[in-house]
Amino acid sequence: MTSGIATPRAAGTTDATLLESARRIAATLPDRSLAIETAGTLPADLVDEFARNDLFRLAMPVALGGTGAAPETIVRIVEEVSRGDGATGWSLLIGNIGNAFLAWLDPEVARGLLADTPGMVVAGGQAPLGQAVPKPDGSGYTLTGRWPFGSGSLHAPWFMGGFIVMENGRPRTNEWGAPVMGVAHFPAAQATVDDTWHVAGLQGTGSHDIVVDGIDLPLAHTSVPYFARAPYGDPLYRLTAYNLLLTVMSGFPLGVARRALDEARRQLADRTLTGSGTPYLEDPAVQVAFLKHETALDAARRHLLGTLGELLGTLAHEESDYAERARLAAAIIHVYDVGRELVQGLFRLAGTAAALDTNPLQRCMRDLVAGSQHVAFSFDSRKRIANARLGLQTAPAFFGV
Amino acid sequence: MTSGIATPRAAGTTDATLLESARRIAATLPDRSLAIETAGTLPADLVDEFARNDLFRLAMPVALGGTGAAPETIVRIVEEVSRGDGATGWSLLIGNIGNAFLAWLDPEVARGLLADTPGMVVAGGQAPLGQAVPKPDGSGYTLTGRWPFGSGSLHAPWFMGGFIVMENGRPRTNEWGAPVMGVAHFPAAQATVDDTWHVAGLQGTGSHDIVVDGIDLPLAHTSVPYFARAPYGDPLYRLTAYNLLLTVMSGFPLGVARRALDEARRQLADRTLTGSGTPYLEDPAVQVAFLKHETALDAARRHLLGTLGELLGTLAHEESDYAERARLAAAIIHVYDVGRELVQGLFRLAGTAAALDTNPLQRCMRDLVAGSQHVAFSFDSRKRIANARLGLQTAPAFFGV
Amino acid sequence: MSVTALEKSPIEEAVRLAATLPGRALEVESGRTLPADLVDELRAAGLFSLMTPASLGGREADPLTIVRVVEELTRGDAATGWTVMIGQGAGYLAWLEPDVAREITEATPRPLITGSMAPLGTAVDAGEERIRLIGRWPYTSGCGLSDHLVAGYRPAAGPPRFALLPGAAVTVHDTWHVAGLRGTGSHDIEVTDLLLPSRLTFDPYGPAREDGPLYRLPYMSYLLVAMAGFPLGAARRIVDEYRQIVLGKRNTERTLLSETPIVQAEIARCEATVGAARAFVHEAVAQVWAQTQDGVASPQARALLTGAVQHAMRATLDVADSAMRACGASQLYDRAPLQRYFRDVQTAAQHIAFGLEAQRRVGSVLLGRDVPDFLI
Amino acid sequence: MSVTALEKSPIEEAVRLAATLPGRALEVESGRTLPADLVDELRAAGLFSLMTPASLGGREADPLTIVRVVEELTRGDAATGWTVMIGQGAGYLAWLEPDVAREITEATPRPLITGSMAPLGTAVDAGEERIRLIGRWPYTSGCGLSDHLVAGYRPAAGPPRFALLPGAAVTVHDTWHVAGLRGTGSHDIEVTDLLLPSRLTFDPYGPAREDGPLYRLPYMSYLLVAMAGFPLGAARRIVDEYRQIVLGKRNTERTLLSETPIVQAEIARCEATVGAARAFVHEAVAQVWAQTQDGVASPQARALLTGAVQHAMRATLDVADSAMRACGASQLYDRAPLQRYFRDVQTAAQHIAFGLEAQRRVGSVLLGRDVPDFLI
Repeated sequence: MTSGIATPRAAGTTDATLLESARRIAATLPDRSLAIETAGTLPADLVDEFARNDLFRLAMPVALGGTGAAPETIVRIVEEVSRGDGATGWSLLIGNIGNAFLAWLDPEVARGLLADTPGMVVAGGQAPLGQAVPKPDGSGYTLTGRWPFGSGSLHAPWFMGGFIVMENGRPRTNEWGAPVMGVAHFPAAQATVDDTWHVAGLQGTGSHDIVVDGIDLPLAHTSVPYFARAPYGDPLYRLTAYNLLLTVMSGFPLGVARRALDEARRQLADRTLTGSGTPYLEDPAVQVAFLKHETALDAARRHLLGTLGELLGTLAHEESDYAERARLAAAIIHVYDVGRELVQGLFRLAGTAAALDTNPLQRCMRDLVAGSQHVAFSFDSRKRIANARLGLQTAPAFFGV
Repeated sequence: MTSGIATPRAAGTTDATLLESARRIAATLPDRSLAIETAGTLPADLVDEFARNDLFRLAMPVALGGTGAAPETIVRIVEEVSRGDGATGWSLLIGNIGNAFLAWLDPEVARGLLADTPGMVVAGGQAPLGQAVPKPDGSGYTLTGRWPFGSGSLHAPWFMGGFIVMENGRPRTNEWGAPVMGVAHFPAAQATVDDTWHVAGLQGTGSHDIVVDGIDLPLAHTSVPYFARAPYGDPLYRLTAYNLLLTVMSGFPLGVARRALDEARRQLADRTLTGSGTPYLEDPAVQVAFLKHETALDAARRHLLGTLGELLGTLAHEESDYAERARLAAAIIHVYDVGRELVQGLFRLAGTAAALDTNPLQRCMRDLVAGSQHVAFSFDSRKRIANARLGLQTAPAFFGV
Repeated sequence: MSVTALEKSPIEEAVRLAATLPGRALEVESGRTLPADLVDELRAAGLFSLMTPASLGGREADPLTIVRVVEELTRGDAATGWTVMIGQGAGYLAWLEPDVAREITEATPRPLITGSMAPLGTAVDAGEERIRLIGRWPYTSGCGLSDHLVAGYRPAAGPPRFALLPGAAVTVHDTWHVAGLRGTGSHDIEVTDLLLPSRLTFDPYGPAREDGPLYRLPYMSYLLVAMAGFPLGAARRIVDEYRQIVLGKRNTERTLLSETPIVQAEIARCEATVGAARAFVHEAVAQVWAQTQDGVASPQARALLTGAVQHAMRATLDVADSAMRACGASQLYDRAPLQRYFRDVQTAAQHIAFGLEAQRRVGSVLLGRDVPDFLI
Repeated sequence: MSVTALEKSPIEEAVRLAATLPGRALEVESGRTLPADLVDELRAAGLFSLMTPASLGGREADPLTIVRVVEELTRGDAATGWTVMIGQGAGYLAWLEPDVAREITEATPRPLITGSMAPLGTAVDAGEERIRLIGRWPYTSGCGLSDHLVAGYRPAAGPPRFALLPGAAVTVHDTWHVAGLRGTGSHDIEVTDLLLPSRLTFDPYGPAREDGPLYRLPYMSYLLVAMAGFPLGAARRIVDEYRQIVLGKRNTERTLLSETPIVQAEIARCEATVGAARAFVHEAVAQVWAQTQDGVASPQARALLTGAVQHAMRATLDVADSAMRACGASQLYDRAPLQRYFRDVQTAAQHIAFGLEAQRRVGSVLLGRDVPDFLI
């Protein structure tokens, strides 16, 4: 993990090299899936390898040592790795999101943290589940909180967690009466990882609860990434934090669904119908289902990449309204929906054999269902995005587009 | 109808002009939909206007007087007109498909027909529902047949119809034991139009049965468009007849579905929930449904246009295998599927008011459901396309990709 | 009209008449309302009097019988089934004072009463126990056939009430130009400044004057009992047509559709979908009816009844779509019953009883939340 | 083991034991099979003897009772319900000669018998009325618990038969590493060169030696009666969990999920979906059973039973997915029953009884096509 990337050499890395590294690593993953799942976390050698190849620095601003990879490249890297193993793809994307949120800290502070922490990966979440009590001297807060779903908690040297500012035992409110919120960064050493991640899907991501109890939180280690963009010119940072987060997440369903197609095609070519003895793959119902899922996935993928490119293009020279920005979130939700339907449908076709853990189709199903349980795809997130799309949103929404 | 396009001036028309004409005409259509539906056919002035603006010559080879419009432009023109009125869009696309099949005649014969028939529009179908008995002197056939779904039968000066060659009262077979088939072209004056088009959807397309009883069919007026490509270099003619036909059809669901979105958005903003009094458009379930349908349509559209462009690009310098060509057909089937779901879903949301014929949402639903009943979207078509996609097709299929 | 005694059971009569309906469907549709002789036959068979009190010469049938009758007729022709279902308005005579109700049935035995429940009328007190009513009601199925019409209105004060309007006092506006249920003549009706005796008005949410258990069904359950047979009959007919088509039609490869695996699986799915919807409606109706014998059915049981009917309508849309998708372009013609049913059920499903709010109310009740009693 | 008389009805026993199961689900799952004390309790309650002939001390229960028992247990814990369903192999004692069967139950009263129907064994005649059997069968739920196992095999000549294998003669290969139904211990079993008396083999497609109507159920119907309760119990529990979660959980806007319109409509839809599936299974089982009283149920009735059970499984998958989508990331944990049921039903639905060919066979029969009798 301390693999000598203290000096950022990232900016010299081309997109092609990054993608090539991702493909190389991905090729090793199918054979390791069961072991990764059993270990319950990303193995240390893979953490190292991602770090060595700058794959945790994809979404960071170049000014902080990011690779400057094109946003589309980030999607494709996450897709490739997720195609190799879903949990590994998830660990990768979450690590990149964690590091991207360093961009909302003061640049000098962020640079300091990165300089002090060679293999920086930030784990944790933005949901305001912590309580920050201001110190009398104004230098910061005392922070207490528990954040579930801390993917990467077992390898990240720094954590983050959303919080509410408390005042006299109650949330401090802003001028609109809403609680004052922020995101805290703190060293993993100050926190406890509570072993809660016993799950069916994405088991290999070590997404335990992160817990802190009354730690010191300097002001400098807090940020407010909910509404304002981070002060960097990289294409990715033209996006709101929410769209940025979703973009980094979007390669996951693409890769897992593609893997499911690969697996199903292979398995269904081998298996025969008991009655007729013909391969499943020659059965009309199977074929029609295949055509439907493959085309829906292709369409969703193309739409995502096209929408991302268009929005970034627009934002390069003008502001964009909520309705336009919501297109990207909608396209990413769509990718998750299509992927989820695909893995469930193909799993169903593959019969009893797919019940076994050794069958990758079954893992694809569990992993993608688990990923799509993320709050970003809940009814209320969808409603928020729809509101923006329909032109009914007129003010910034908490974690809106 | 005889609007002086005997001299092809089409090639001088730019895509932008064609699209502009389509938009201008489309803008007049919403007010005419009920009348078009009641008349049961495309009104003569619209036939004229399409002809005057070269809009029936979109898909013909330039060498025969076609406009040379880019395939994507054809899709967009059909989309725009279908957004104005579904039946009109369908009449337009069918007229263009009819004219495109002139490309499989001997070029001199086709040029002759076009020179003799100023406002050429060909109606009819390729299904081999006619019987052609060879004349003893080898000069041609005696043709008898009935072809249903003859969209444009009331305005087309020429018809076409698929046939089987008969020999001693039975189909003549080729070296593989399959019936010998072809497509006949014959003047409308030699045929009867049997008034059968009493339907719920696409009522305004005049898709009656075309009937001939023992007419003379010169060899020169027959073609075999099932397997071989037509001998023209236009981008559209890089496609198989089947992919060409589907491409011209593909703007229809895009336009009708877009119209349904427009209408639903307008109507649901006006209507309020009885209980809460809030506009339907602010209801979470409505919003989430909207987001889903709009995104699925956007994705399907983008995928169609992208796939079309890619395939044409590949075919410009190399042959493409069945699996690659099947992508285009799959993308077009997907557009119809997504469109059908969209119009049914939005119709459902719009409540009792949508039951009335005056409500365009209801017509969108009927028209798009009717269009998607086309044999190109049947289970066996899908199976054929899937077979090709899966690499299981090894020989040309009747009307395959 | 002379009235003969009702000898056969309503179900027998429904089965008998339903057998004649497929042959008349195009006539019903093109006439945009039920033909007069069919109305006469239905009336003579007591099928517009299923919910009319026995004391007034009606059938006062039990709910399962009502469901079966509407189901059978709808299976014969959806527009006819719908008209008969809406045409049970004479059941509301049970809410009038007995002598007032008797006046009506003496003047017109077994009256055909339809109407519109939406409280779109407004009334002022006109003195001398009369109201002055003005209003326009859309979607009033069978309005042109009706002896009387029930119409919702808001009085000067208090909650909405229903008025029983003489057919002759009502103007019918020819508005029913539609894709589905064309034969139901569901036009707008209007009265302008109608003077009506107050005794011809009533509170449909309150207790009836008749004491049969049928009239103890709360407002919504009473309506749902009448509606429940519609989706069941339509779904049954759709699957019947589906079967017939796939047994006779070949695909482009000349294979009978019934021999193709996708269609076989879809037929199995559709039969089960329809069978399950029907079994659940019957169970839910039976439960409400059982609870009604000793009082008023629980909100839970009533919500399940509504949920069962909504589920049946979804099931019907589902099988209609499956059938259309499988059966291809040959089903586009008006002469194809499948196509008519597709339009009919698409239209029927737009009824407010199947709308967003109606579905949520069922969920609210099942989740133990408070919902105003008259909405359950 | 000592055997006490069975005093309570199987349904009472199932309800009693089911109440203890939610608290043991993690134990069942992590143990990868039912714990011994639970097996003992189920056996003592006669719940592994539902289909065992009364003449052999079994329950010989009627099909609706069998469905209810499996439903109740599955509602308590899906792996337990599944194990009990598969663990009704002692019913096949009805196909052995009575004295042979009695030998078995005298040695082990109310035996627990599971097995695998797939004809994956092969046998040769070993002389002296014995066969020599070799074979390996996958997915044999509860194999580690069984006194005997039923296994399909192909004899040297003729159609497949079943053999009754002594538990001790069978090797269990630990292969059941899965996402769902983990607690069913559905490992591979194997015998290599087992010498078995021919009297311990039988033709499960032919007539039973017992003459109770339960044993007149044709091969597939007999199996489907045992399976039918599983999806019903799982679906019921899933919707119960769904309700509990939405009544307690808030979305990011701090609104209770049960107060949001989408969830309300989904709950209504799911309750109706589950209710309809259940009502139809019960109706179909009752119809097959009624026809069985006088002989053998018709292929149509049997196909509807199969169709009803397949429909119930689809309904179960549907509500499980709806629940997961609505309830969010908090349901990812193994401790969340909803999540376990989601995995369990996804796995159960992979059973061949719900596969493509099984669905098509139902459609084929309903379309009047010929299907080999033993497949219906």
